[in-house]
Amino acid sequence: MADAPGNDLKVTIKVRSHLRYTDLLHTVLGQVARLVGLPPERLDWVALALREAVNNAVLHGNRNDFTKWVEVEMESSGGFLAIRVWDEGQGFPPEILSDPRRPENLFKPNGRGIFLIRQFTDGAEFLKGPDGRFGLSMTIDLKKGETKEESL
Amino acid sequence: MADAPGNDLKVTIKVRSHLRYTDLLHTVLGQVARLVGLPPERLDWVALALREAVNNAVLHGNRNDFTKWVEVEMESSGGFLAIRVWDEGQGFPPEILSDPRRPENLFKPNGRGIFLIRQFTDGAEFLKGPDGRFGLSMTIDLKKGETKEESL
Amino acid sequence: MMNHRTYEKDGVAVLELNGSITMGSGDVTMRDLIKDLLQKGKKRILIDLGGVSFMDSTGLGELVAAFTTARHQSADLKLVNLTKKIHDLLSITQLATVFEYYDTLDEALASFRK
Amino acid sequence: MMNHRTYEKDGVAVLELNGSITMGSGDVTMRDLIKDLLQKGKKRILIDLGGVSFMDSTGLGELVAAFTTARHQSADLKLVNLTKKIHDLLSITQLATVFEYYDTLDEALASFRK
Ligand SMILES: Nc1ncnc2c1ncn2[C@@H]1O[C@H](COP(=O)(O)OP(=O)(O)O)[C@@H](O)[C@H]1O
Ligand SMILES: Nc1ncnc2c1ncn2[C@@H]1O[C@H](COP(=O)(O)OP(=O)(O)O)[C@@H](O)[C@H]1O
Repeated sequence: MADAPGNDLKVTIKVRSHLRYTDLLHTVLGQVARLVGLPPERLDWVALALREAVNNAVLHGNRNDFTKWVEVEMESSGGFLAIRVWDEGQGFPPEILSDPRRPENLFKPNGRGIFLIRQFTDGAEFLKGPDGRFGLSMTIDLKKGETKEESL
Repeated sequence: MADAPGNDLKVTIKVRSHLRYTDLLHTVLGQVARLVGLPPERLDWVALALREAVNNAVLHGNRNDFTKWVEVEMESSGGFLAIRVWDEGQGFPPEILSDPRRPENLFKPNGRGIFLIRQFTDGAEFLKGPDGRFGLSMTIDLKKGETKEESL
Repeated sequence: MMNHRTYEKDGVAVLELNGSITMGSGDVTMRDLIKDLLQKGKKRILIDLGGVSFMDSTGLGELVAAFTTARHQSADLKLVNLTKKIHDLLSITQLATVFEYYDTLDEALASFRK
Repeated sequence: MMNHRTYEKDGVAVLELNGSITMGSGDVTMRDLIKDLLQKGKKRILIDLGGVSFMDSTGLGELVAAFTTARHQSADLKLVNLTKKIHDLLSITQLATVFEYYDTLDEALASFRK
């Protein structure tokens, strides 16, 4: 699209805190991906990261309280796509995260969400919003073709 | 979805003012329609109304200035779906609208957008936001199966 | 996304449109395609809308502009293969009274021979 | 949306899964399906993932839970028909070291006979 402001896409979506919206957000990412030129082979993986972040926001952040909100920002500039997922919770101390590949974790059914987010994005960090909200920010380098993990 | 808050869906999408986002908003409406139970035979028509409102916001409201924003709210409650499209313009005096079916208008290439919005929704009104923004609010009665126009 | 194809049949230039005809949906507009046919001297033009899945007010405006442009050049422009959706749109806007349209290609082509 | 089908082949209970295995993607979870097979006394269970297009950490967790539940009941649980995507996921999480998996149904069924 020649007349489009190439590196100035910004989409903000605010939904009630409920798992029923995860598919909708996944669909929106698909559209955004097309607009910003995310390599198609990365879409499923970035979508996986988004889904993990949104599910965490609903279940852990907002503790299944669907009077609360989840807000997702998707913003591209300078060859990067930033995806930020905000919830109304307190966040968590990063020390509680443990590598799910360690032998003592391998047979646990949980604890792989943030790990997958880190694998499939080119940067993930936790944010504290000015309004006190907790955010997870994920950065995607649009020039990279495959997933970050080169060692597969 | 048994555990879903049936009549409390709210999705807000904010995008830069550009026609490239019209398809994305159309896609989101498709997802919302499924969640709130819009009769499938109405989807194309409601999507048409949404597209007309969004295109007007971009072209007339924000006058093709893509540093401006368009915000779309989709909210369901009590058997109704409300769709509000906000732009950063001044709005317009409703008197300028003229029935496109009148003989002197029939051969004009423009002037059918608001008319179609009124035909395919169960209520349309113009809003002035507290922040001065112009809004077009469209209401859909989810219990109605076909388009408003019975006389087709 | 709008796609198109033109061909000649029984002395009629047929413009077959497919996909969505909406604001910003194509690099080429219907208007340009019709102007092109008129410039080539075509006087009998048939627009086949059978593959058009979605149309907005811009699409309707394009149809009207095509019609008036053709008329100014004394060309005949007709429509064929309206889906229920497109037919509804033309009825609601009363553009159904402006256009001559046919259910089948054969009927449409025959109408130019009269 | 996850769909499933179970059938018996060469004394092995095959659970064929299709679609997305994600948080909240089905009324029935993989865990329930496996529990059901174990309750019916099945000791050889094969999960066919060939039709699974998408899986998230919840899906991975379900696989792990199915595996440990089976093991506690001295049943054998194996996987077959991993797509590239699913295989990548199992590799990244090192769950590939936990599961016994095969490329084809025949190979998988044969492995139970040894
Ligand atoms: N948005 C959030 N708000 C609060 N805590 C969170 C959030 N996201 C993750 N966590 C914490 O981090 C832990 C690990 O998350 P994750 O790796 O996604 O695995 P899982 O969700 O399966 O536990 C969670 O159990 C939770 O304690
Ligand atoms: N969001 C808006 N902001 C300002 N003016 C508007 C807006 N929407 C519509 N209008 C005005 O109303 C007129 C009629 O709109 P419409 O029925 O959609 O037809 P068209 O867009 O083809 O002119 C427009 O030409 C414009 O002057």
